[in-house]
Amino acid sequence: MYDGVYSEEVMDHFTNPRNVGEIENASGVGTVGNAKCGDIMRIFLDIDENHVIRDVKFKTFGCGAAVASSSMATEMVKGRTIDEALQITNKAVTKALGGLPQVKLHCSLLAEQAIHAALWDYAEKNGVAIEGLKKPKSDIGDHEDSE
Amino acid sequence: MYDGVYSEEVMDHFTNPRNVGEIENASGVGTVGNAKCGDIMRIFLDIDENHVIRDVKFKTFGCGAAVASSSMATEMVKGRTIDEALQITNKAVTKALGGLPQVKLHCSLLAEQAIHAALWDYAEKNGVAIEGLKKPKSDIGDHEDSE
Amino acid sequence: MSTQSIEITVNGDKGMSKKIYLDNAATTEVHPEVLEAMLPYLKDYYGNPSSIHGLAKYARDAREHARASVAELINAEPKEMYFTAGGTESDNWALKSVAFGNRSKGNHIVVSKIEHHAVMNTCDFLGKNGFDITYLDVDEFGRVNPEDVRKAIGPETILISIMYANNEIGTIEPICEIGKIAREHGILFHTDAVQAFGHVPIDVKAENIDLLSASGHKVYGPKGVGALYVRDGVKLEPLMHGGAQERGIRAGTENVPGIVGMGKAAEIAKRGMGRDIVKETELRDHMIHRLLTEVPFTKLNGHRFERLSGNVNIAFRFIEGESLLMLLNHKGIFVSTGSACASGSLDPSHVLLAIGLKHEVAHGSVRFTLSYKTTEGEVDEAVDAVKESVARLREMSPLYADHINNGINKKEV
Amino acid sequence: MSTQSIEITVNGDKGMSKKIYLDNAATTEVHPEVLEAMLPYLKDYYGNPSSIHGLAKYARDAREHARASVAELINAEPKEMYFTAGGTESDNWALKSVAFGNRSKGNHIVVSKIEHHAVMNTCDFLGKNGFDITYLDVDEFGRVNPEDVRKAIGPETILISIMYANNEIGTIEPICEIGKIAREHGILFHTDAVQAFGHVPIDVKAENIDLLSASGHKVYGPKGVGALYVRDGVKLEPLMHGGAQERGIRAGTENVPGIVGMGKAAEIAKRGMGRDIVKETELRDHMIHRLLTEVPFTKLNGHRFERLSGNVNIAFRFIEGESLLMLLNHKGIFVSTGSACASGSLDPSHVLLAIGLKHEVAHGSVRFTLSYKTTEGEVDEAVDAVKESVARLREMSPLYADHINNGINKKEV
Ligand SMILES: Cc1ncc(COP(=O)(O)O)c(C=O)c1O
Ligand SMILES: Cc1ncc(COP(=O)(O)O)c(C=O)c1O
Repeated sequence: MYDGVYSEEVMDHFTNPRNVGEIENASGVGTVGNAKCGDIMRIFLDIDENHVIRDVKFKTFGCGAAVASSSMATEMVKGRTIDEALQITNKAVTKALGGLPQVKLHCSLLAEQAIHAALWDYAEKNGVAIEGLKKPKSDIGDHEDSE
Repeated sequence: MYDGVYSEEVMDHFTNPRNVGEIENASGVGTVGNAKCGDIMRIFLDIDENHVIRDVKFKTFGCGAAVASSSMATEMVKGRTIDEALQITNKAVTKALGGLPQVKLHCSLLAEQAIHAALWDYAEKNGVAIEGLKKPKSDIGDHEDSE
Repeated sequence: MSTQSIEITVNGDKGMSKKIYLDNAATTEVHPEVLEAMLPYLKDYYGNPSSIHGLAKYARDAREHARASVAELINAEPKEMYFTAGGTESDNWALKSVAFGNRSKGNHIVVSKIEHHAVMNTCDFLGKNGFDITYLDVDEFGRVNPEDVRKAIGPETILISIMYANNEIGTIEPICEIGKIAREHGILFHTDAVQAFGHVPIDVKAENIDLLSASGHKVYGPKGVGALYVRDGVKLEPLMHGGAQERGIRAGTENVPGIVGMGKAAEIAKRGMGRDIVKETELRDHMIHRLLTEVPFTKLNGHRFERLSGNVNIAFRFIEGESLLMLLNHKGIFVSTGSACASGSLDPSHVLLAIGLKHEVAHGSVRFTLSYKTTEGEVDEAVDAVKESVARLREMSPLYADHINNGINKKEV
Repeated sequence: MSTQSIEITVNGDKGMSKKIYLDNAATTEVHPEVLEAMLPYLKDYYGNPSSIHGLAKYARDAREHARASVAELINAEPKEMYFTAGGTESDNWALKSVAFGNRSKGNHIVVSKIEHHAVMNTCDFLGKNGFDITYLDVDEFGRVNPEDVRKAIGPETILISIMYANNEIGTIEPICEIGKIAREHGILFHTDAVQAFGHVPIDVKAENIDLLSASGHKVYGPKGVGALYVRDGVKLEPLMHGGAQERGIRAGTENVPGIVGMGKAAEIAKRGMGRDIVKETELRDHMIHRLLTEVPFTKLNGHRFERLSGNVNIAFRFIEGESLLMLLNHKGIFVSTGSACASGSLDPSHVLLAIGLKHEVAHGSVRFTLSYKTTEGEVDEAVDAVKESVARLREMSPLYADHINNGINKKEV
């Protein structure tokens, strides 16, 4: 199944997701997506004094592609500096996953945004400015209420 | 084949048609139908002085139902008086054939008309009037020319 | 453990050696007797029924035999049954033909909000072509209120189309009552019975049904064949123009093997439906009971009793259906989600939204559909796998975490 | 004598023990390899391609494999092929969709006078719905003159539809020339290739074809499946509304076994067409030669060379085709007539009239269509039977008598 829909990498990261969990007293936490679209991602970052991402965890509500994108994205930022992490785009995540079906491309975008949101949270908490980082647009919200 | 389309009686009268042929110097000959519709029937009657149909032959260009109708109609009038023959309707022919498909009903009508046409020919040739017999409408004609 | 065993080795892949197929609403396995009945028409009796030689007779006889079997299953006359290429064609034909054929009488059509896409998208098309469509609400169990049908009827109404049973949540609609109302008002009544045909006793006469769609592959028959019942006296224009097949209103060389298969499936249903319903209902209720009691934060979608005997549709809160489906698939358990995720849309199913589910809950709904072959062992294995998989997914769900921590998302299902 | 032997014992009937099937233009016997390819999808791999679990993958893969095979046979891209329920649906879809979809550009459609009913009756329908149809004459051999196509084109012309090869008289049309003219004028060109697909080499790119209809059962594939080629860039509205199958423009659960069968039939044709054409052409010419020389008052209908390799259509003067068909049938030889007699109409075939046959001669025309399996022994036996049967029918034909007696009917064929 999903063979033909999902690549082997996606299947691997979905069945054995890396970095699932939470980090207590994380340096930064970002949550993006909304329940309406069926995908919510939350990323926890542990960033050391050299701006290196020491640890990263995620929790995701979403389809196979969403879980795999979260897992892959966390792997890609782990051990990187903030600046390096900022360079990791949704395209890179998609590529690392061996591609995603057209209708699932937004999942990798969500992963990118979740990282950015966590970094923003870190920046705000620590009163630092991260060059090139914009305030993330989306955050969790029960958008249905506003319908 | 045709089982289900044609009854056993039709198949029998088609494969072994009775009274095929011509009668030389027939008392009456009638030809009805036209090539356009794909059916032409010609009936030859040999009528004796007591107005009894002593012999009858037919030639038919047409489908299975047309051949079977001709065969059955000739069997039905053979040995009958003119008056009796006039009573034999297309319904009786159809019934004797065990029924005909809807689209083939006109074949039995053609058989009735062919008998009537031959009787009319006989009446004209002999200057007699046959009560209840109307001048047959159709006769052979290459109707295509008039198109 | 009683499970079916198949060796899947298509295109070089080695597949699962064991499977539990709980997606019978999507399509069913062809019944062995159905395949057996079809084979002669895929081999020696290949004649075209429109030919007039010997080989054609067998095809014609077989087609008419099948027509009688299909008619009998719903108490119709054989001459009221027309074969099509499937449920979708039957729905398209019924709706478009009645609509365009009665344009001079009116342009109003009444359907429910939970119709299958074959009806929904046909209505969209008709809506763009000058017709006025009323989409009736359903209650929280997915039932249309017959009184709503009555109220929707106006002077322009030419057709009412309400499905017999819903494909996602399994809810059976009050067809008999709706049929009565339609007949009282002299309005044609069509029902998409694709999910009900052969699974629920249907009597088109008693239920005042004018047009009914059925499909072969939902009832252990082959794919690519369906039927439309058209009550004697109702005039239908062709959807397919061409040869004089099917009394001149459905052109195209008949799919004789398919038709024979659908006929045999109808015969088998006639014979076994009663027994299958009892057996499936028991398994269904067992499955529903276990899932609702053993998995926390769950809810049954659809009606508790007015429900197809093979349908279990559960909302699992805090998780997303596709990922549950994928974990189950990994264990050789085949189910389907309510969301149309994979079909290119990100919106959850219109049916689940129509019964009032929030998007998030709709996204977490999974459909399990049983067959006459499903065993209690399979159901239990599936339930165990669901428990384990749901727990695992909740472990990684931020919504579940928030709920447990009494966090942002406080709403109950 | 090399004839196929089958024992027919359906519904209690004991049928012929030997048959010579010369009605391959009506439908063909499913090739054993085709059936073999289909069987797994009628058995274990019954998944719905739209499902997203393991069983669906096999159905999807098989469908895409078939799509590639069908595309390859006509030099199309897989994404340009759409599966349908048969040639009739493909024709209806192409014509109606192009017509209604381009209504704002124009309302004029050009077809020939010898199209199949699937095109003819669709054009009748379009004619009643505001479209203006030009029916082009053909010459005495059934060929459309490409210059006539050019002359027929006007500012309102939105579609040209000319069949690839005629089903009755076997004439192959100058598709390449017509395609060129259509493309020059920027007008969409559809060809009904139901009789040509797999029997004649087709190259949609080289021949400038925009839309092409094919059917499975005319090429040793199963009944109830067809395909429509839609050139990349041509936008087509659905004829069937519903699910998102076939890139969203042909709804309905796919007839997977049928699609697989059609794919395999295309593969077999790709591989064997060249050899079959040579063999059939030889047998065809042998049959034509014998019939024309050994049976008096006969004439070949259709083109002598631009002709399907399996088609022999002969006018036998002074006799009616159905009765010849019945006598042949009695001997286990299955053929068909040009007249639409059995289909409820008394008019002879529009094709035979269009090539200038008089009604009477059209009524006396019989079609013999060969397959790759037909042997010389079968052809000879058929010719002998024809000779005997024609003589017998002429014996009872008043037209023959008149002709011999130099009577009323003096016209020559
Ligand atoms: C309720 C309902 N209507 C219509 C259809 C369409 O039937 P088919 O897939 O045979 O075209 C389906 C199944 O897909 C269905 O469940
Ligand atoms: C030229 C032509 N077009 C269309 C069709 C219709 O195809 P189908 O019978 O598959 O619907 C046929 C055969 O019947 C045909 O010969």
